[in-house]
Amino acid sequence: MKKIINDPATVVAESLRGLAAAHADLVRVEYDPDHVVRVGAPIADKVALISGGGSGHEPLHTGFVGAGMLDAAVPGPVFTSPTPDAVQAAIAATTGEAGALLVVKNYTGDVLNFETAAELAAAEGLDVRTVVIDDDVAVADSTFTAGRRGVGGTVLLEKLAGAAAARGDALDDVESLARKVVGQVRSIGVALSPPTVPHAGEPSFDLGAQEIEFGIGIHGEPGRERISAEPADALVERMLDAVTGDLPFAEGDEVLLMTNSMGGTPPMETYLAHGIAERLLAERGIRVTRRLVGPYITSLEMQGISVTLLRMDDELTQLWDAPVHTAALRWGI
Amino acid sequence: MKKIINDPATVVAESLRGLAAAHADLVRVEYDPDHVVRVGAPIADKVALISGGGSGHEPLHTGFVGAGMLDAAVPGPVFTSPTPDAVQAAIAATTGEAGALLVVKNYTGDVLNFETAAELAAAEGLDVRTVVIDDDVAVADSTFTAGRRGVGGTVLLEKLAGAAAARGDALDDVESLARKVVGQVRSIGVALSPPTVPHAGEPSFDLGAQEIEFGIGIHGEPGRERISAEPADALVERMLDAVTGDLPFAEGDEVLLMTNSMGGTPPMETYLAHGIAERLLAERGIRVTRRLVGPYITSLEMQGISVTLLRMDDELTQLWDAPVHTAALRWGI
Amino acid sequence: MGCDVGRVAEALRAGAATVAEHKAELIDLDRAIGDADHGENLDRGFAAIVSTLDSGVPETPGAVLKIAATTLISKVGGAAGPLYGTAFLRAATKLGDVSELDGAAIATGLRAALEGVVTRGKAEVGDATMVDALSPAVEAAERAQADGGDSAAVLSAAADAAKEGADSTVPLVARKGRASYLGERSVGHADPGATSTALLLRALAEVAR
Amino acid sequence: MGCDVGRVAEALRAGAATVAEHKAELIDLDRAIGDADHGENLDRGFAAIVSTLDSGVPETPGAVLKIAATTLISKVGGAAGPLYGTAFLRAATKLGDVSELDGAAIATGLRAALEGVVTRGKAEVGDATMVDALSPAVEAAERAQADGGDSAAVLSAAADAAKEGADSTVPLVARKGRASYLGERSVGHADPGATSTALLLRALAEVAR
Ligand SMILES: Nc1ncnc2c1ncn2[C@@H]1O[C@H](COP(=O)(O)OP(=O)(O)O)[C@@H](O)[C@H]1O
Ligand SMILES: Nc1ncnc2c1ncn2[C@@H]1O[C@H](COP(=O)(O)OP(=O)(O)O)[C@@H](O)[C@H]1O
Ligand SMILES: [Mg+2]
Ligand SMILES: [Mg+2]
Ligand SMILES: [Mg+2]
Ligand SMILES: [Mg+2]
Repeated sequence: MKKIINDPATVVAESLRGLAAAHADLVRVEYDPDHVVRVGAPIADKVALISGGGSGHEPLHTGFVGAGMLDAAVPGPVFTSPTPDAVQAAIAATTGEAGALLVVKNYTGDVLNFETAAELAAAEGLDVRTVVIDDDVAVADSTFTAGRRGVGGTVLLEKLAGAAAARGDALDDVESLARKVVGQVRSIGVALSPPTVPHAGEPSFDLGAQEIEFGIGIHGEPGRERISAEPADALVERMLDAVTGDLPFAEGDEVLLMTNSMGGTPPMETYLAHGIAERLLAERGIRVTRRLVGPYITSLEMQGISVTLLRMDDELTQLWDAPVHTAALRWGI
Repeated sequence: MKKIINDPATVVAESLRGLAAAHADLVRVEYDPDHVVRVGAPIADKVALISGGGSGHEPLHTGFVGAGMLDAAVPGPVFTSPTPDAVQAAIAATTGEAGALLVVKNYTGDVLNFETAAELAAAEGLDVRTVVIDDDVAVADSTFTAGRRGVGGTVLLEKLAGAAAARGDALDDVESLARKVVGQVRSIGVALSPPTVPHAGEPSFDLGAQEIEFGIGIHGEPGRERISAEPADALVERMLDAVTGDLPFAEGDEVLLMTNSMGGTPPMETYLAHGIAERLLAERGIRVTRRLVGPYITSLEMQGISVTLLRMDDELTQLWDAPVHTAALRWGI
Repeated sequence: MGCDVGRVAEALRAGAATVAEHKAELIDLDRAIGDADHGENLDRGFAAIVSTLDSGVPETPGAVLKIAATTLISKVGGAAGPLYGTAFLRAATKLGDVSELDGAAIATGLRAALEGVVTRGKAEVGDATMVDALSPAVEAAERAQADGGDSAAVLSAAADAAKEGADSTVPLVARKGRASYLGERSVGHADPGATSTALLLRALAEVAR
Repeated sequence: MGCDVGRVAEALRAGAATVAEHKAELIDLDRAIGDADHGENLDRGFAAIVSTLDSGVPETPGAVLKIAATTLISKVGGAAGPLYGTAFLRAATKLGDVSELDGAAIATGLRAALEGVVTRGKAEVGDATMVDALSPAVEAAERAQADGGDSAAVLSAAADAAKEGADSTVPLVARKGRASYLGERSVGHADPGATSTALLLRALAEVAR
């Protein structure tokens, strides 16, 4: 394992130190329990938007703390959900009368830890709700699984719910907006190479020189299916088929298309894949009205991409276009 | 070689198609010869700022076309300088009475091709200047080399000269600002893993499990020295020593610090390295007043980072803070 | 012969030692069908329990288990943190302030622990989770206790059954937790949490002997 | 026996074929001490020359070489594009509109080509660049011509010397182009551009025979 780190045990805290130094105008970082809080929080009369999860997916979530997006992010150890006390600390630092919404990716650990924190906060008289995002079509949503994973849609959800909270929506409204987004966003990912968890020291899975994990998760969990390497045209089509077939997205729909790098895939390939996705969607009569291309939800150094589609309408478009100023997403400010 | 591409021969054009689709509000892409032009160019009475070079370093240069930065970018084939006719096309599409400045990274191919284009443009009566950036301290600047390479400083130069052009500076002034930046910016890079050029199909060099290329270039040119893997603290210190010792940067200096991912290194490690660099500079009494962290000048999927220091003053700070709206760098708009 | 508070603390230290010793193995199991953190997660939690105990042991076995519970909840994270944390918490609550754990108390505590895991995680036997180790362990403990076993005998029976239960997860398709995403591809691997449960019970049993 | 325009066009096609054939080898040489594109760059340029020639050959050898020059300049890029482009351009200009190239013309053309490369690239013999192949080739060509050699003999002598010159770059420390960044580490590798120069001259010589 070669990484630019000192010690697997301190990698999260040290990375947070870099974030704190680079973005002191945006965030304040607290350690042990680790949580990243927006400068100026709590903001009076504003619903606090909080998310978190295992580290190793940056810029998710810590890079999305700031104006128009998250009030706090709670980074756990690499690929490990944070504990309830860390989430509680983030709630305490950001939440007032207007309450808070916790954005939780659907993994057993995240759900258990965040819901425990929400319960504890409720016991202290705070109005704290959770919304669970589960947009990964690679996983069958059945009683035979822990349910679909939360992946790329989380980025869009945090932006949109963040914009709703920023414009002054009440908790009920932010929550129902969030549930609406969850209902109409879908994703799929592929991996060309595995990530290596620092404390594991070995790649999370082995792939042959001509193999691709289709339907990969963001934790190096092996994908659902292993396929032969294929040209980008075929691969992106396979990904879009999986996503559009699911909701389904149909001719005439307007969508936001996110083409995401899993961390180790450089801009050249991410944009190439994005171009293919735009062409294929146009051929299907699905209109891409907004887009996001780059590394927004990663899996350490894993090579691969994910594609996320969100069905848009005027409200979502307005919320998407609203100003945002975070370490990783910024416009209008 | 596993990449998300269709064919090495079309990878640049296909990636440009993705860029065009994603950022139609910012850029217009022309093909054969390939060049990326800012929407709305030419802009009356404004000095045109143009750069380019081999592809595979995205977002450099194509991702920096837009308001407050480049008027055009000329992407060559992967790691290959574009030809003079492509540069000429970019000049023709953007340059009026106010003239143009070409930002050229110091590589034999880039210098030859861009200078030829500038000569041809001059022959047509246009005032076109070139500034060559050579900020890589890994290379001895002697008659025994082609001179220092242009690397991370290019990003900062394009932003600062772009801001100068945007505020209406005349060509003489944009040029001398650019030369000033070249004079006080220095960089160094390291690689943990090699890039693979699509048409070569093999990694550009082989590294042992415990080896690092110190002083790597951005074209997978092997570095000057091969060292043993070491903790991030030691590695970043080694990098900073090389950079600060060169200009030199001294106690009391104010600097912009860029910690750049070479493409395959994820945000977690890039921020970790950035945190170390901030700490070490503080210890040396060098004040970091602005920073940029992320993948801004890459080398395909190579893992590694580079560190760039630019000595700042009020003028440069003002130009840095000026609004910019491009695919990869955006603030204030 | 029962376990007093010192013995319980000792058992937790033994558990911590076993987790540390098998950390890499648990990571490897989780790497195969999960996300390669189970060993690291548990080790972080149990190491924290040990350092808490180092600065003072409370008065009752239940109080020691409660410390373990809150430490696991606040240090482990992931799925295992809340699940193991709840298990210890329920056992602690159930045991109240008895000063010594006999076979019956241990069987009762294990039953409470299992109920806690099931309440939180909703897994059934056969879903390839820690429940596949803990559930047969509880049953074996109850049988041993009914047969008049002391704390050592009860824990030893539980440990044996847990080991068998952990092994039984190998041919199963996982239906809960991260391994469930793999569907059929989860077959052929032991569940990390079931394995750590068996390892922990074995360590406790060794101390009780 | 000189080379008429048809023969010159044929020679360029042979050059293109040789570049295509050795593309991977040239990439590999450049991968070792550069950026792995030299074979691809030249192949792109020479393939373009061939397709231009396919749609019509102009009237004089000089005009054919001029087409080659402008095509290389507009298709190759990198360092090799302007350098090879200038070489062909200077040769074309020097040859003017003679209709057939005898040994003397070829030696003169090669000399002009070398001067072009040196003007643009400022490399000297011993810097481990294409100049290390082209410079001895020019000298050998001039000697062969002085000895009364025809176009075939002159080109053959040039090709032999170029090959030797390319080989001579192996022990050198590169001082120009991308390989110079390596310092001492460039020792032990043949220069890609010197190698392609030798290959091209060999192909031209074969056609002239
Ligand atoms: N719903 C559940 N019920 C019971 N045990 C579960 C459940 N989900 C996961 N587990 C257990 O947790 C273990 C994984 O723990 P760990 O790797 O620490 O957490 P994570 O899956 O969040 O990375 C699994 O091996 C399994 O035994
Ligand atoms: N200054 C120079 N003078 C002469 N030849 C040079 C010079 N610089 C580079 N070359 C030649 O160019 C070759 C590299 O060409 P190529 O790989 O196509 O371009 P690049 O180095 O831009 O990738 C070198 O092997 C060398 O022979
Ligand atoms: Mg985990
Ligand atoms: Mg090149
Ligand atoms: Mg796990
Ligand atoms: Mg090259």
